[in-house]
Amino acid sequence: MQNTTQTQLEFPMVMGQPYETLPEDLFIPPNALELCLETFSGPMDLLLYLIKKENINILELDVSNITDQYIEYIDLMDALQFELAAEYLVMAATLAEIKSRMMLPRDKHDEEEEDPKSALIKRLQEYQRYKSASEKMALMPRVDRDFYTATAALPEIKIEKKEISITKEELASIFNEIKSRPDLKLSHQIDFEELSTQERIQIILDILSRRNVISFSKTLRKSEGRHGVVVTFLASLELAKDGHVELIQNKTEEMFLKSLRGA
Amino acid sequence: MDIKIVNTVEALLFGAGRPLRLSEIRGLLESDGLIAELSDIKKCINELEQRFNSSSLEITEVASGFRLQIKQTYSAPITHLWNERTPRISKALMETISIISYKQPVTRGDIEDIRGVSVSTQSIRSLLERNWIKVTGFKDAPGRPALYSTTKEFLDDLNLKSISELPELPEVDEGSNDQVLSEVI
Amino acid sequence: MDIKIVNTVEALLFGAGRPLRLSEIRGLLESDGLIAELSDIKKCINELEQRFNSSSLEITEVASGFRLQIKQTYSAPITHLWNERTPRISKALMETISIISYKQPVTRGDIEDIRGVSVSTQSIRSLLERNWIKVTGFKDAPGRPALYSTTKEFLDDLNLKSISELPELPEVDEGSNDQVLSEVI
Repeated sequence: MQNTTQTQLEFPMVMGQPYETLPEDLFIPPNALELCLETFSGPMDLLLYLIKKENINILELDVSNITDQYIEYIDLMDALQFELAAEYLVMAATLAEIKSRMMLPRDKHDEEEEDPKSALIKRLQEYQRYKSASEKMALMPRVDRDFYTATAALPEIKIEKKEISITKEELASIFNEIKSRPDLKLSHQIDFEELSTQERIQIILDILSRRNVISFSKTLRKSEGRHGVVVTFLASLELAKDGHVELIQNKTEEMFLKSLRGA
Repeated sequence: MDIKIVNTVEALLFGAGRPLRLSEIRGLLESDGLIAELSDIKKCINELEQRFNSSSLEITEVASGFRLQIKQTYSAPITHLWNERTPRISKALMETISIISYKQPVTRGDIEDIRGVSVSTQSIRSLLERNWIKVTGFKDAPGRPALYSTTKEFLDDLNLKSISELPELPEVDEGSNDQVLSEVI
Repeated sequence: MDIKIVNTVEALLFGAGRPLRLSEIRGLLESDGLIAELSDIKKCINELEQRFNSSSLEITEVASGFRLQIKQTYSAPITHLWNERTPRISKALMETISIISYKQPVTRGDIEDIRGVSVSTQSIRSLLERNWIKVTGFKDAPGRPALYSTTKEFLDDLNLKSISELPELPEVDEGSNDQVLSEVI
């Protein structure tokens, strides 16, 4: 009984139901795309899955075969307009490079530089160590899941209130801030509007013509979701590259855009 | 009474973090395959009362059920414990209290949904202890999660006569961010 | 041991809502006019362990001190009470926290190098808020990225006393160690 709770909690939820198994093969029905995203924690994880499926040792990695499978997989996701993390594409490029190298006759000089295939194998091995450590860690007894602490209600006690003061304005602004956080967990919108980076650059410049500094979160709309964040971020980078703005990050991880025009 | 049932009742009272009704306890036992009448559970509670007799705890019955409570005799050192705590109000605590203020009554799950990250037992407890929030009911959902609302004391501390004096929020969810953008679009 | 001291220690453990160190307990007893050596407090804890022997409770020592816990045998029915807030931790988050555990202190970039994928602000924030990690410094590199380490609370939540109690990090590819890389390349 303990165990079922445990596994249920660890597996991704799709439409409220836990998925407990990995997809059977490469071809995943469109409605399970969300599952893929959660099933694989990244391209390394996907690659390890493909290797395991072939039942081979990492060291005997047949790059040519794996590359085809991997790219097939990526194409499928692409065809379904699945917003792929750039890292998946980088991995596809790496695999393709290794594959093409293998087809070329080997040159003695090449052995001097690091072989991309052995570099990839090393990375995969390193990743696998932490992946299996994390699987073990996920099964370790955890508070509020496998065991609970015991507490009793306090007797009547007097709490001195030397400390906290908070104003109603602070309450309102904190609440507003929470509500306007873009939902980064929102997976993908089916019919999103085209957002142009060029246009966004213009908008940011307009804002900065009136004020010197603006926080990153204020240059985007909540409703634009992840896509809006990406477009605005690209726009900020462009502006920084061209020397229009300086990007500043404070401790809370919020980024600010500071105009360099007036400086 | 069967020691296993007595101990399970005890575990429930220590683990619930809120008072439990006899009928709730019966349901929870049942889900664990233990069958007991309400009168049996009452007997368990009596047995536990015996068990705690010479300890620092007692079982009290309050409006929403039975709970384990620390005897009043031991209040002094506990007062020190709770007053010693560093008086820093964390960002997480601020967010939690602002959500409760505007959305009350809410469950812990509701707060987590809005914040997008989990809310620690410690923050809820700390707000309860300083009497800024109280349990005003239970949601009719699995586990009967507690519904939290702000207290009169919270209003006093903020110098408000009623919760309606809190600043109004923009109608639509899209908060102040859009206003900046709309200026230029 | 004096029953009053034993019971006060018990009351503190039940009322703290977090683990307590022997030295903290000593200070709290003292503020209440009770003088006890650390060794006496340890004796109290042993006595309480005896007291709980046939009950549903146990005292455990974790990274930040001693705390009262419900024996795992009696935990199942409590799960039903709490199922509203499922403390689900995604695979990605689990990978991130295990990299931090074994390689600390690390920057976000270090984690990304191993995982081969970018680590979201959301997941770092969620670990920070859970108090599982904290910033322990800044790396002397462009952008002075924050260095993250695990906290005592993380160990507490996994019922551990120290980070060395984590299972050892698996060696590279347990399967066929003797195979030389060059053979296959």
